[in-house]
Amino acid sequence: MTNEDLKSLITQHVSEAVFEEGQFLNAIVDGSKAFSLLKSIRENPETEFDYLFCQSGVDWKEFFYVVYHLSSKKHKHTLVIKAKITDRVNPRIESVAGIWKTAEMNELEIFDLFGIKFNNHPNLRRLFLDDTWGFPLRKDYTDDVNIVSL
Amino acid sequence: MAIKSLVSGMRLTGYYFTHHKEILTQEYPDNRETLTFGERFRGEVVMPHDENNEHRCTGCTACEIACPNGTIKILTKMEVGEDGKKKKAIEKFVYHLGMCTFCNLCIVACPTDAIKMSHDFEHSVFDRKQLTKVLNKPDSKIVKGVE
Amino acid sequence: MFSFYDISNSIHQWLSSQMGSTAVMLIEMAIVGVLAISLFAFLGLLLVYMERKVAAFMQLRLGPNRVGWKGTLQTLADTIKLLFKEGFSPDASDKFLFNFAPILVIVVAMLLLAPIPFAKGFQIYDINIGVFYISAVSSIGVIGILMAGWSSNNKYSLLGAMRSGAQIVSYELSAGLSLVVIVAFSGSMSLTQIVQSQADGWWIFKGHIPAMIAFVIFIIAGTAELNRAPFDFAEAESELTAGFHTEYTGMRFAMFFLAEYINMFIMAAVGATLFLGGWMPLHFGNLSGFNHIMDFIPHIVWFMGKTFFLIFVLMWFRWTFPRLRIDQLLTLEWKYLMPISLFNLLLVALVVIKGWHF
Amino acid sequence: MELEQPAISDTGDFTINMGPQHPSTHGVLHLKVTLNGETIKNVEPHLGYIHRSIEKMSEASTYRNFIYLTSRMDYLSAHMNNQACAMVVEKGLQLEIPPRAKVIRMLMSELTRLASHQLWWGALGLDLGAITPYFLGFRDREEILDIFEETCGARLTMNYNVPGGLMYDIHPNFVGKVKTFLKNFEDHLPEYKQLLTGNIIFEERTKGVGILTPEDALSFGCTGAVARGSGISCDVRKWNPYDGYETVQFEEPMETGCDCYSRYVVRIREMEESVKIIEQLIDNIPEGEFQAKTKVVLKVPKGEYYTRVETARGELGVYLVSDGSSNPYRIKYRSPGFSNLAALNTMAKGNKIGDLVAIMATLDLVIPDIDR
Repeated sequence: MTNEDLKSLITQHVSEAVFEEGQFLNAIVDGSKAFSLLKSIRENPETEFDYLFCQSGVDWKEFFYVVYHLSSKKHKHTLVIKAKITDRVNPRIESVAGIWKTAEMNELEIFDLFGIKFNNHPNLRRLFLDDTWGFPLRKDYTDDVNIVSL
Repeated sequence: MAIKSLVSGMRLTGYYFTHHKEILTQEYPDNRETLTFGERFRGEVVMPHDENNEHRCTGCTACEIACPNGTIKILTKMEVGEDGKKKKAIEKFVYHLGMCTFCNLCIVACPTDAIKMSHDFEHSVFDRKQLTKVLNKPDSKIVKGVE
Repeated sequence: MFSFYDISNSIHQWLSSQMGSTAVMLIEMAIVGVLAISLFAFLGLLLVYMERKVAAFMQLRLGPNRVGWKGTLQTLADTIKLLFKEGFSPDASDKFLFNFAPILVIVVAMLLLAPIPFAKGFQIYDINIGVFYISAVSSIGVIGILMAGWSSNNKYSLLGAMRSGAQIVSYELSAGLSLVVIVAFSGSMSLTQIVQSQADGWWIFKGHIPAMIAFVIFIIAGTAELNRAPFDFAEAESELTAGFHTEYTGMRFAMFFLAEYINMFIMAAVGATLFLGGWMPLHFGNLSGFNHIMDFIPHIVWFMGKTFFLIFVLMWFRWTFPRLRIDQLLTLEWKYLMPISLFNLLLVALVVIKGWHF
Repeated sequence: MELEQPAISDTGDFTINMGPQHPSTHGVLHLKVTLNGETIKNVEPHLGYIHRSIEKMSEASTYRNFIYLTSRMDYLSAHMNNQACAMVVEKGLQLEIPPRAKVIRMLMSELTRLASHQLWWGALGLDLGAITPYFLGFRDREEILDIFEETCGARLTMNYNVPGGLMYDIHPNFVGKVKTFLKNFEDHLPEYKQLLTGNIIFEERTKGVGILTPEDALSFGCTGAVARGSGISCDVRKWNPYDGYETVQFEEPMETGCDCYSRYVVRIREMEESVKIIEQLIDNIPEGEFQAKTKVVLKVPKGEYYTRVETARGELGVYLVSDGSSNPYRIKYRSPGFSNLAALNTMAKGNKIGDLVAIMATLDLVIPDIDR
């Protein structure tokens, strides 16, 4: 599918999606709508994004993005979905571990480093750090002991 | 078949057992004299001084900026040159070996080739304070003509 | 010619002429005990050194080369180090069993030394059921390993011990059956008589194919009984860290270590005695000149030569092969080695009855 | 000592902790393994013992000096990690690197891949209980490391790539030494097969063990030899050629056995392919600059950039978010080991402990790569 087709397909699902052209096609959607969109483009035989090659979080100070880099082994197209989460105190998003199994570990990492909670995750736990630690990849994270500023 | 595969493996080890010439390991502390390094081998940062106790460092802090770990700290002072002008010169070139990752970025960054990597690789000391080194020798001066 | 038989006899006669028979027996027992223990210590040091050198040479390394000439005293230095190490025992361990296990293992290894004929007439105790004695006593060793694994209160140790139990119970069968083959050939269970029966040729040559099969099975089963690679499940370093002796330190660990090497020596000695003629020189039917030259080599050299050859083969296995998996190990025994041994025994019975062997 | 709960449950299950100090976890991986007898019921990885938050550290560094950190991720493919980072900065700056630099980068990548696979081969033997392969693997690896030391100045954490090309030109001895190595390695590769590949014990231990179906491999995002052993073509050098890989001829080795043995064969064949690539390039290193002209302070324009390289373990992705300043705003390393580790539970379930070791060895885990 070309980028234009993908755009129209996503707009059908999420009408207010914002697109950014870059290296890949970026689609910014609201966190609450991301799950149904991801599920549908995974199951749609025309898109069939079967390979989630990168899942990460980005902290833009006012809001978080959970970024899904998707590609399809069959159709050879790539798409980036950015789910926007505005709640900084208790950020939540639906887990996609049921769609792509790799998400299970990646979501643990995002939870550990950003504090974004994933609903319906099979086993949400701190992966690297202990339970009392803050969320180090947030931009407002401070640590006087372990971070030595140069 | 199965036994043949086992015998072929035993033939290899048996061959090495009977042809014991090539030695993979090094007798390290004993062969210190004969150890060879590539000329680019990164041991630790040193500042070469010539016979007049002169170095080439202008104190431009390019290495300090290039260093990813804050390993290098340059303390400068103002000096009055021969022509009466005030000139910036280094007072202390402080090098924290304990923080160095030997990435070579400071050497590449230096515009006057004042520092280089030595081949000394045995860095262990009993006191951590010894890892903080001052690279310019006392009373050393900058080589004339290096700006 | 130099002979241990003369030496031991003359000592016995001299002692008998000096005192009563009870005192003679006591003194002789003391002498034998001292000899056995020193042989033990010496073999332990020698075999560990040998293993390290063999391993190093196969892996393009130098091996120990610091202490003594070419590192010969390295194992001695290691022993001294182990002696001075603190012997930890885990808090929740069963202290009595934990301390007793290494002693049991090493005592079993010592007991096994008794019926082995080192040279003509040089034997601690010429028991007339020697083969039976060896196969009976050698299986006690596993109890020590089970004790060690259980008392450590460590799951790795327990797994290692259970593996070892399953392994030795299984392989005892084919090892025993392959010994029975030679018993059938020679018609005796006494190790001395088995050696005597090989005066005109070793059983591995005289016994046709059945003896060869029995020898191969004995080597495989013996390796398994020794818990050595490729059957080192009880330790299985990459799986169970150190298996049954995970929690052992210092001299207690050294005892396990020593017992392993002594057992290896005994396994090789039994194999050499039964299949390769023990201290019997190599004789070929009617080449009397050749046979005569062979007779000049002392018996002890023949015995040790054969034993160390077998030990070398065991080491060669260890430094070449990967480890099997526990279920494959049991499959190998019960599905292959065991039926083959039984069938082989049948064949041997036929050969012996018909008198087909030389 | 009072135990809160019985060590062995009613059904006979019990838990052992494999790691963080365990001979076959290759570092500080901690696996919580639930066993029933010797049979594995569940494997739960616990990470973080070597987590240094390289992503956070990169955010505080400039575009020139965050690269050296990535040598400490997957230290066995340090060169490829550095290359991926240099490439992402070059992509942001729209910098074209000189052809000489490209070829040298390719050569170095393939040498690194060989060195990594040689260590993996040795460690696999070690995990399966054969110790000699370890030394034979290291024999060839040492030769490569000597080449690295001469050209890059370091043996493991090379830091040879900079944005715009390479730090130095190659050493004058480089070409000769690589050719000597290739000649030696051609003699040594059959020994690898002699010692392990054909060995009946080895085949028994690996064939049919650790099955990873192609669907699972894709769903878990497995890459590298793990996915190729399950018949999924995923070589970044083929699909998204970078730094001149489109100019060389090589095959992507694939096996369909889905088991440990397939993964083993894929890696052995990858070594042969790497040798082929080096043979094609070593006589054809173009003359010219080894570094493109760059500014002293690099500022990547605002935007998002993603590059991938094929490391020895699989696909390494670098996701760079730039806000236009001289530091990266956010860097995410999509490391191959992390995704491959996720598949461990699926592969190990129902197998024995010995198999778990074999599976981990064929996954070729490097723990700092997983923890970052």
